[in-house]
Amino acid sequence: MADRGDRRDMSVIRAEALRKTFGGGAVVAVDDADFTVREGEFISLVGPSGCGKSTLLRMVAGLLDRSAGTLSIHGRDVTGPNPAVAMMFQKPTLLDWRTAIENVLLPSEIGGRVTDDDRRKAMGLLRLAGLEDFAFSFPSQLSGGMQQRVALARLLQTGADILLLDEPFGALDEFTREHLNVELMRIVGEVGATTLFVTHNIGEAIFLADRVFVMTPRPGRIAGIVEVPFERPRRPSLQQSAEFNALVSKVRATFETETTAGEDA
Amino acid sequence: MADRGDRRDMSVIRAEALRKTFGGGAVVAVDDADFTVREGEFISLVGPSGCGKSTLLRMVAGLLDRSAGTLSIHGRDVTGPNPAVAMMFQKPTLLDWRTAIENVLLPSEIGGRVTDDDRRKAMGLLRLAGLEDFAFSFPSQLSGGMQQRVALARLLQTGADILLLDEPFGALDEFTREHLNVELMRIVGEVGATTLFVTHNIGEAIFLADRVFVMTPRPGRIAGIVEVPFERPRRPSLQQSAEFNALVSKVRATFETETTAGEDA
Amino acid sequence: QDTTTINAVMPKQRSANYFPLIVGEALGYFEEEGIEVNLLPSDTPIPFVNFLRNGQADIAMLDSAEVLQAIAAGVDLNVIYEVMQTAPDGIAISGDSSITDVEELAGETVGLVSDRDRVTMQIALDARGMTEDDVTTVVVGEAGPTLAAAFRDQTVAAIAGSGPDWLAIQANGIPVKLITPEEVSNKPGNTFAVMASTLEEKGDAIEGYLRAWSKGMYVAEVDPEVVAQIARTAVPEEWEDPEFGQQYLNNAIRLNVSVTETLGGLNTETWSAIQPGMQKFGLIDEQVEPDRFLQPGPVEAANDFDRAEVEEEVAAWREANM
Amino acid sequence: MSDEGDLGAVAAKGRTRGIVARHAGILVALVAAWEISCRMGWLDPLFFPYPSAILLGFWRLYITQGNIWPHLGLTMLEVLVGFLAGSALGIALAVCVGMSDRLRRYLKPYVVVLEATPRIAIGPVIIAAFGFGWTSKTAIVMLVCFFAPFVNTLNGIVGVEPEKQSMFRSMGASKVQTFTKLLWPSALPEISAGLRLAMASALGGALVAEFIASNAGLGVLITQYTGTLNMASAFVCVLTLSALGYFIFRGMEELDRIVVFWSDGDRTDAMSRRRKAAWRAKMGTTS
Amino acid sequence: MGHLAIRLVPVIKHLLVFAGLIALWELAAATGVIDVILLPEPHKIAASIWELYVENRTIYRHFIITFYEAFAGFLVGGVLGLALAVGSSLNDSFRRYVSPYAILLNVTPGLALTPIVIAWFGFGYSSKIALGAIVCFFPVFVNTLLALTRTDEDTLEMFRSMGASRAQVFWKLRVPAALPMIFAGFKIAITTALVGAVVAEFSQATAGIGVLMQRLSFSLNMSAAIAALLSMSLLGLILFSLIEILDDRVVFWRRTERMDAVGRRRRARWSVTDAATPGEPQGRKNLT
Ligand SMILES: Nc1ncnc2c1ncn2[C@@H]1O[C@H](COP(=O)(O)OP(=O)(O)OP(=O)(O)O)[C@@H](O)[C@H]1O
Ligand SMILES: Nc1ncnc2c1ncn2[C@@H]1O[C@H](COP(=O)(O)OP(=O)(O)OP(=O)(O)O)[C@@H](O)[C@H]1O
Ligand SMILES: [Mg+2]
Ligand SMILES: [Mg+2]
Repeated sequence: MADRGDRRDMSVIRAEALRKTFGGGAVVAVDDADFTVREGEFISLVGPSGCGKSTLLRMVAGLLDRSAGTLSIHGRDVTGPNPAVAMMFQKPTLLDWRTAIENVLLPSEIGGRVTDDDRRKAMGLLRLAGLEDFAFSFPSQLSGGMQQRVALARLLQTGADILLLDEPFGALDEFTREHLNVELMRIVGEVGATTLFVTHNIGEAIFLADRVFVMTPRPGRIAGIVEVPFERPRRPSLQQSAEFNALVSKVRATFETETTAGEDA
Repeated sequence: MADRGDRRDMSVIRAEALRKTFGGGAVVAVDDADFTVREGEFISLVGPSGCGKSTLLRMVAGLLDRSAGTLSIHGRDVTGPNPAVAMMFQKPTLLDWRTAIENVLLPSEIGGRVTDDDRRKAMGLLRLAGLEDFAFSFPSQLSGGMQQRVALARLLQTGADILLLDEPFGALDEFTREHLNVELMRIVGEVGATTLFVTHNIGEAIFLADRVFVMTPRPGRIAGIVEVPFERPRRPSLQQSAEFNALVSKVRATFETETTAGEDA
Repeated sequence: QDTTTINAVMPKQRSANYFPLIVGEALGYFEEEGIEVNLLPSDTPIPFVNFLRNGQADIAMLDSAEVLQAIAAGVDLNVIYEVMQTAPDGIAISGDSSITDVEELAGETVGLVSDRDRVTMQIALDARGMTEDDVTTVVVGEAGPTLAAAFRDQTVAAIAGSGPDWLAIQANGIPVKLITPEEVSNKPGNTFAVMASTLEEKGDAIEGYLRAWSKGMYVAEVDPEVVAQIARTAVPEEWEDPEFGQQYLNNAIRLNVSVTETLGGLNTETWSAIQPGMQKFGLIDEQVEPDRFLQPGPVEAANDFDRAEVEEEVAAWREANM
Repeated sequence: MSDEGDLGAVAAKGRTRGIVARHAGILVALVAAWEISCRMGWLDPLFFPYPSAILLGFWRLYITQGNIWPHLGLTMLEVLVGFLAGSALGIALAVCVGMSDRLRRYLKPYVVVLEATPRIAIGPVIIAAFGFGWTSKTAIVMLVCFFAPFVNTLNGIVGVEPEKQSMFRSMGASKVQTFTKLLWPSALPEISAGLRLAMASALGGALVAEFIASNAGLGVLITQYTGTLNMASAFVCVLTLSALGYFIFRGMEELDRIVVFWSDGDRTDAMSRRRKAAWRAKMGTTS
Repeated sequence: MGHLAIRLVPVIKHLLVFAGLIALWELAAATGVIDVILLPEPHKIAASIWELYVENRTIYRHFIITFYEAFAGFLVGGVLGLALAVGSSLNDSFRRYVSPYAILLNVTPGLALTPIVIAWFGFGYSSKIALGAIVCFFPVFVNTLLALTRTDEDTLEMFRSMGASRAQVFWKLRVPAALPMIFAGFKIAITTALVGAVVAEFSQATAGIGVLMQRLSFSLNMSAAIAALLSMSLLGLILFSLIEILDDRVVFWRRTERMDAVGRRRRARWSVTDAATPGEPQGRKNLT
């Protein structure tokens, strides 16, 4: 690669001393977060419930104004939603009155007129998600996992190169989840998108990520960053390896020093 | 132990060629299941979504009539709900208008008059669940994990010696879930109950069980039974051990030969 | 020529009750005057006078209490025609009742067709030296069946109301007797009233309206059968039971046809006589000179038609239609 | 607002022939009991005319005289226009209010007060204000039809999941797009329930308006008949109203099933097939 | 103090908006945009309110009468609706035979029924109560029926697994679970009952706010008539609030403060001789 400018060019998301408070400063949701995400990187964000993961993501998506600090995407200050950034939520948030394909086409519709190219792309994404046969089913006719895959296809239909995923598979059973993780990794790899992925599940976080950001409970700080050295493509069996388990233990440790064991939020 | 009668005495639940169909035979939910559960044993039941785990449990609870085969508990044929069997569901199903302690007392109320002994027992169970301080809180004032612990206390209040749990912690985040698993194991061990535990999570299944039953997708058959050799009491760190991971791989293998990868119901 | 629309507010829709209107329309009398009548039937609790004031209506059929209240409230109202001279307010009892005089009502329950008939009852009682406290009152409402049942079953000893209220009941064969004291019967009947300003602006049309009305009224004197035939086509609803229809019409004719020399003639004396009673019972604050609101001019114009011509027309119509 | 639709659905579920027969049996028995009661003098024919007389009345009003038709037509017109205008206004206002928090805050007290006022009592005031023409009658029906759609639409719009709204924002959707593609369809089931409630009361509103001031309409016919103590014919009008109301109610339920197709499994399947065919037809020609 | 000031700000804003609207109305009346004969100016209405409520106090009697009619109508209609809904929820064929007639009764305008109702119940208050009951029956019936039949399947299964009897399921599960929706029905019903009472008063009554309003408007006292109309709104608000307060008490498990209060009371009543009653939780654990 040519040395165009300095390394900064490579960083897609940059946050410095990022801070978000609610209720006039009463609740500090995110405190003093510093991080950069490089182009094409896959970042997992883990932390206990209520530590500010969603808040952080929503700031990056431009859905929430920050209280202090700087936050830029592709070097430009974040002031509102940005077509280069797309977000996926824990719940599939599909529209009940649209078929799967129509749901996938929603971003194109919002962007302007829907062309046949958009339609072909949408169908292709559904195929990628293994849902070609269900393109004309309505959400209520799909299982939870299928719905999430539709939502994933919709996310990719936006054409955004930065993907934010907020516990997208939290509500699914482990098998479906594992399968979707593999799919996600493959698709994201193909598209070459930069990804921020929030999860509760440490194994999942490590399995998917290039780096894992561990957050502390209120006020949410980024307490540690764990590099994941495994080669890609990764196979599910990786999760039974000793190295993998060592890494899980390491993240867990970063975690448990911060969290009082076993208290639920 | 004295050799009272033959081994049959030890088996609490016996199923032979058990079968359940829905829709006049159109859907075979459980097919030809054969198994026995011994006194005080902890069985985990894993299998993909829709394979018939819940159906199996509901037959054992006497909530659903079987279509064919035999099913007996303590040697007696199952024909309906049985006070020796108690069931817990994925949702806590607490009554919103009752305080935690009143929810725990529900089984006693349904059984007849509530005595002071019942009250003492209920309070004791809440203490066991770490919820003594919340005895007079209402469900909506409790977190999801706390609600599940109340449901667990209610389950034990029934005094049943056979406990059926259908993905009781499926809706909780991993940390809470892990904590409750340890609690469950401890409490069940203390009470000495025979337990059938349904889960999606293989790690959890192995961690808790004496034996793991693996089911195949439609028609639901018991494809394999995996013995779990680990000593009790077990500690969470067990899950990082190599033996544990080997066992996970083994269960997963039983599984993957049966399941077409990643298809959800 | 172009026609003028007269908006007329009256308590009910077209009916044998207003046969001069339907006869006048059938025989083309209104048309001859270049008038089209737009009937605005409205429930009595609505203050008709307000519609005269804001110009939504040109002419209203009012009872004497309404007229006096409006005058008292400072409305520049003119009474120009007495429509139903023999339909004054009164006290009625069931035909089977043994009561013969208002005196005997002491301690009984007296029904009021509507809250406004209270004054009628008060004046009637006053004529016998009694007050409202000597009886129990209950409003029975204007709905036909309830009123009829009240008569038939004698759930109340007597009912205060006005002539048209008993029309249907009598026609249905439920006997009704009147025990109205003299003092009350001397009340003016229903009148046509207009705003003074309307009379200035649309005087001709109003006079034409009254003339057509008078001619319609006169037809009943000439040939009641023609009226019946006209009513039958105009309001078939009232003739589903022909016997009832005829009875009903007969009663209506009795109430409508003027007893004064001129059709619709105004009677200054009754307007003075009625006022002390109304003042006593608080309906009006002070008495008003009848000359201030009685406007006899239009009555003259209304009677200005050739009766022989009407008789001929009726005969011709009979020839053609019966 | 309660969702009355489900009750109808409950009733509709059992629409097999046997049940219809049994219902008819019960109805005949009731009518017979009524007739006998009248003949035995237990019921007062002044208030409960002979069923046989009512039947004859139907024959008379609908066939031989045929005089009910114009009145029926006018009442239905008033109901229709008032309902359409009132619910359109209610929905439109709710949309404005639903999109603006501030407007909602300031409007709420007035809505609460108006809602607590018996609408019928405002009838005479409206006639007084709007005069005798069709406007006043339409205005009364409108007023009666305004609230249920207003309240339900507002609830529907305000109740849209915040996550879905965030999703639209993150896609950079405009206010109009958010409304047409998210808020409106999400609120549709509730709006439809509100419309059903409004329709049920529209009939009552028209009747009141006609009672107060009118030349024609079923309300006028009823006053005319009760005024002349022709109770059998009056009952024909009332029963006509009931039947009208019943069919409108059922019709609205049917409409709900069509519009809110995604809450019904069979309809969803059908719609799914239709969309697929449409896609095939379109994409087949272009690619 | 500063806290109070903050809470007052919205109130003041509302009052300002209100004052602005009134001023606009006055202006419209002064410039003739609004016909003051039909819709008098606010200050005249205010004067009439003063007169009705303070000077000659004629309104209270009517107010109380209509209140009584509407409330009694609500009670009768509510009990009827509840009873039929319970019957329908327990027995399918009962429901099938009852619901078409219930719908029919609902879609028949109450006004058309007044003569019949008066015939049966006479000229007194009972006919107003009866009409109120007839028109308010349906919302209670529908909501109760839906609520009783739509009990959460999982909870139902839990009761069955405990071997609960039908009566136990009904009293311990179906009824309390249905309460919030039943009260929603009550809230609709009580204003409907007021409408019924007023309608009956319009067509036949000796006293009541409906009568008062007719009397006032007939004597061309439009400002007082509108004051009476506003009193009807007030009456509606009072009736509605009564149900709302009751709702808040009975369905206490929706609001944290009420739950805390009830929880404390139940803790105090907890009577087990030797088990020490646990104290207040030290430092509330953080709940989300
Ligand atoms: N709109 C808001 N107003 C006030 N407080 C808020 C708001 N949104 C979030 N918070 C608070 O900010 C903190 C962080 O919330 P956030 O949703 O980011 O947590 P999270 O890490 O995503 O949790 P979870 O894993 O449960 O989704 C919490 O304490 C929450 O109560
Ligand atoms: N009442 C019913 N009527 C018809 N089919 C049913 C019924 N209950 C379950 N089934 C079918 O039986 C099969 C097994 O269902 P079951 O609920 O036992 O699965 P499960 O293993 O518990 O799934 P999950 O993990 O999603 O809870 C499924 O295919 C389901 O569709
Ligand atoms: Mg979150
Ligand atoms: Mg299950």
